[in-house]
Amino acid sequence: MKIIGLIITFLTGALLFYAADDFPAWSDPASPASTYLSPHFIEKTMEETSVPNIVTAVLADYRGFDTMFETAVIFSAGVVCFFLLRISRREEEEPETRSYRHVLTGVTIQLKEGHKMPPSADFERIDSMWTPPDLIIKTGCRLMIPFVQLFALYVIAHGHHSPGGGFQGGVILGASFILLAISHDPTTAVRRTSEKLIGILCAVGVLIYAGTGALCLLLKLNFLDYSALAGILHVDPITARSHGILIVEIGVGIAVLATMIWIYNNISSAGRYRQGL
Amino acid sequence: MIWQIDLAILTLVVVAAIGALMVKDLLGASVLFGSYSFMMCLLWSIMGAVDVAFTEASVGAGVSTVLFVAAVFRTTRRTKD
Amino acid sequence: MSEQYPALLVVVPLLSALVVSIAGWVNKRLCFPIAVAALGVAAWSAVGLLLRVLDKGVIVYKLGGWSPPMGIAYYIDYLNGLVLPVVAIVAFINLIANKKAVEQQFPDKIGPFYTLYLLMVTGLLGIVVTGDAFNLYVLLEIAALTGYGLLAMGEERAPLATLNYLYMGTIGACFYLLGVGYLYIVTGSLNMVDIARLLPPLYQSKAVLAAFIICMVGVWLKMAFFPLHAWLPNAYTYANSAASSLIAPLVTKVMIYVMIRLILTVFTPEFVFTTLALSNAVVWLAVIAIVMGAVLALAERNLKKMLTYIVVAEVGYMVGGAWLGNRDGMTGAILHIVNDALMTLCVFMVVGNIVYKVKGYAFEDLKGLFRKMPFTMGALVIGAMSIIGVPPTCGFFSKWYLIVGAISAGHYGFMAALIFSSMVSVVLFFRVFEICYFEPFADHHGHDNHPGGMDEAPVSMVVPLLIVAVILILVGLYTGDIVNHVIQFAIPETMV
Amino acid sequence: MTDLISMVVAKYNFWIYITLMMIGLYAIIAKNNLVKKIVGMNIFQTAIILFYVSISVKKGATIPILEHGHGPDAHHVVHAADYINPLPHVLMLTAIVVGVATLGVALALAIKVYDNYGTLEEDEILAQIREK
Repeated sequence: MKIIGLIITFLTGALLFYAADDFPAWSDPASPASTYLSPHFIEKTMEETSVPNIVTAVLADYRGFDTMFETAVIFSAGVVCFFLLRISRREEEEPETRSYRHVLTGVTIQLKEGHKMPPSADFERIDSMWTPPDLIIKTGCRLMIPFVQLFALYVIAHGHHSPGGGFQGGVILGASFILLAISHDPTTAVRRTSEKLIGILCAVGVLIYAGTGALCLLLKLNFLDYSALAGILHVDPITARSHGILIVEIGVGIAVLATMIWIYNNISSAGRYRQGL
Repeated sequence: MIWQIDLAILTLVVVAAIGALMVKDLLGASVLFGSYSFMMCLLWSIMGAVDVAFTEASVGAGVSTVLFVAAVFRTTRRTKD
Repeated sequence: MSEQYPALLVVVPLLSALVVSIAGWVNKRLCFPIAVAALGVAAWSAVGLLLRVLDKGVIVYKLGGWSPPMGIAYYIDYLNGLVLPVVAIVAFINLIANKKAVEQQFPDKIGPFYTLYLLMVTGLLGIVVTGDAFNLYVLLEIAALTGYGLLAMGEERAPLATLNYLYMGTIGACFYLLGVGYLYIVTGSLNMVDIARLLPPLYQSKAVLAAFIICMVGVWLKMAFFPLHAWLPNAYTYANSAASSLIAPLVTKVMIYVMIRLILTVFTPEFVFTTLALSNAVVWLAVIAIVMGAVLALAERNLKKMLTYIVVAEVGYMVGGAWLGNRDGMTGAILHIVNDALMTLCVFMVVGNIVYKVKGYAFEDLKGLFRKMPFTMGALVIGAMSIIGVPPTCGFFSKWYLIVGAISAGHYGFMAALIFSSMVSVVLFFRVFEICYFEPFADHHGHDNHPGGMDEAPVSMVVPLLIVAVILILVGLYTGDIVNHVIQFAIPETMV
Repeated sequence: MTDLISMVVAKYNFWIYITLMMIGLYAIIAKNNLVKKIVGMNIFQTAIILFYVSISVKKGATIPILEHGHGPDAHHVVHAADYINPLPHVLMLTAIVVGVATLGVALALAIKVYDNYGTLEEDEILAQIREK
């Protein structure tokens, strides 16, 4: 297998080296890629969409259809992880001993097979491999998380003027929840963002995006033609495009936030949702 | 663009990539992969692709690495190659 | 509303996938009706589009209102006008037929299953309808990712087989992306029609040659064309039946559509068949694909795996036909996309019914099935006749065009391979029929009350299957119309 | 010799991308461990992203965010030569997202494989399958 791999790799490499010979010189301003489509984007973006960050404008407007499917890709990854890994309560095999933790004191107890703790707010069920989270890490992360989230919201909201946008902001926001799950334990994180909420938020995020597009369709323009929203938002069509981009960026942010948490929860607990990383 | 930094990072990218594949420990591989992603992110920000670099910093070096570590935690660190 | 059909076609399944996903958390029983309604609308718009294309010619739909090289546009011409209804209808019929099987296999995960199903159909329809090279990549990944999810839920070996598929599929998609990058660096455009306009002065460029080869290898990986087919049989065999009867008919066929689209529209036949001298070599590869597929199918003692090798052989038919470089071969290849999607659907649905009732698909599970499941086996006979190429069924006609194409290209090896594969198919299916007909039903599961009696799959599974069987014959009878009114215009006139 | 050096220097980004791609491709094909293959797959994808980003670079140009003000000079003329080509960046944002989505699915599958066989080494898994 190693030899076959080497042969294939070198064949591919040789083909690519051979072809790279014909490329226009690197960073050449006169290359076709820099002279054919991009000047239009650079020069016209401001007057056509009034968004200074050209990448955001092209991402969410000129090629907004790609981005909608990009969001759908991440959504489907979340659904696939859930579909593959999540173990429903019925299928789960019972361990011999059940472990419980007293929430206030952190004392853990184990009960032999067949014994169940009556449901109570003071005790919660944990895995046998549970370790108490470290106080310093816990406090440190608790202090960091609000700032991380604030930054994430800034990134989403300021995507028109600076690098960033719905996707990056959504990932950072999702990362803050993942940080919570790592520093405390997944049960704490799941209690704050329940599985059902996450699952629905994923779909809602993409739905905001696709729904905006469909709304344009209902307003008698083409799919994702945000200028159709001018009538609803009471602005001129150019500003409507800028607002349309913001709306879909928020949708992307919600979808990505929820999906990142969803994927992490499923992978780190292998679908059991009790204990993880 | 400062070519010395550029060259240094390009070398580090290749080193990190090879390291991630050579190291005989999956946790080490995931951490090296995180550093590879971060080097890549620096490279792109040098090239002026700020949005791409930002995304790679949050996705590649951030969430991907966490996902790797989580998966390794759920499976095993052992690897033969 | 009819000018919005191109958007509806893709957007309705996408929106409904999201709604189904939410409905899965609220009330599981809502999922199936929403999915059926959505795919119904999609199938309706696909047929509507085909009729509009027949009526008015090529349709261009600008997404976001931006005109083509700037924004993304949909181009619907005769080629994808024909493939779209096939994809939509196959997905629709399979959805209805598998309601019971899905409830049996994933009682807890009905919502996610239908979500993935709809997203997969969205991806496939989008691949077929789009006119933008990069948009195609994104949709390719949607179809692939959801496909991995659907295929991995199956037997014990399914996750490993799917993981191998994932590696190969990712390499394939990345190669395609790389090829598009090469085209972008030399032309500066991503729109297929625009690239085709800019390419002719660059035909001698090494970068264009490399772009073409890389794109082709990527697409071949995805369609499991012979030396790159290793992932397919296991991935399809161990999957659950509802997923494999969606994915086996559609994914490989849609990838063949992509290949034909790249040859006909992006790189143009002049470049592929005149400037490059590759076509002979590729046809020989196709010959090996057909022969190897047939031989490997012979070695299997397992109905579903045997069928997956037949899929590999059929990919060889279409690649070979498309690369013969003449009109008849291309006609045969395009016609075979339609026919093969339908007949693969038919046989895989039969397997689905058998799995539903007998819980197995090895040859020893099939004993006495003619008595037990007469309608299902009747459909298998028609499907098998179509795969073999017996006249009233559609498989005969596409094979006829392929053979005519092979003769006029002077490629007798390909012709011999086609005939050889037909003969092997005869052996394959009669071996199955023999077991099903003559050997008595083996009661090895021990919970069957009427060993000799009829125990057919539920009506909701049998009726769609019989409809597919009838469609197989109808398409065969109307082949002349399809070729004269649609396919003839799909192939550029420069190709003779 | 100077020709060769100048050629290498002129396009060294392309050489690096090809090297990384070869590393990734080799890892997917030849590595035995399933997670290592996933690492290789990601390196392969990032290499292609590097290629696209390299296309976008333009000498003497700055990042593709327009300078803008709200004062009297708010509507100054924008010259295409002053800004880097934004289109590849857009495409690659999408590709990065696709990459992380694929990564998530691949890791989920790897966990499922581990649950079934108790190992991530391909040869050990195949040996287990053969035994059955």
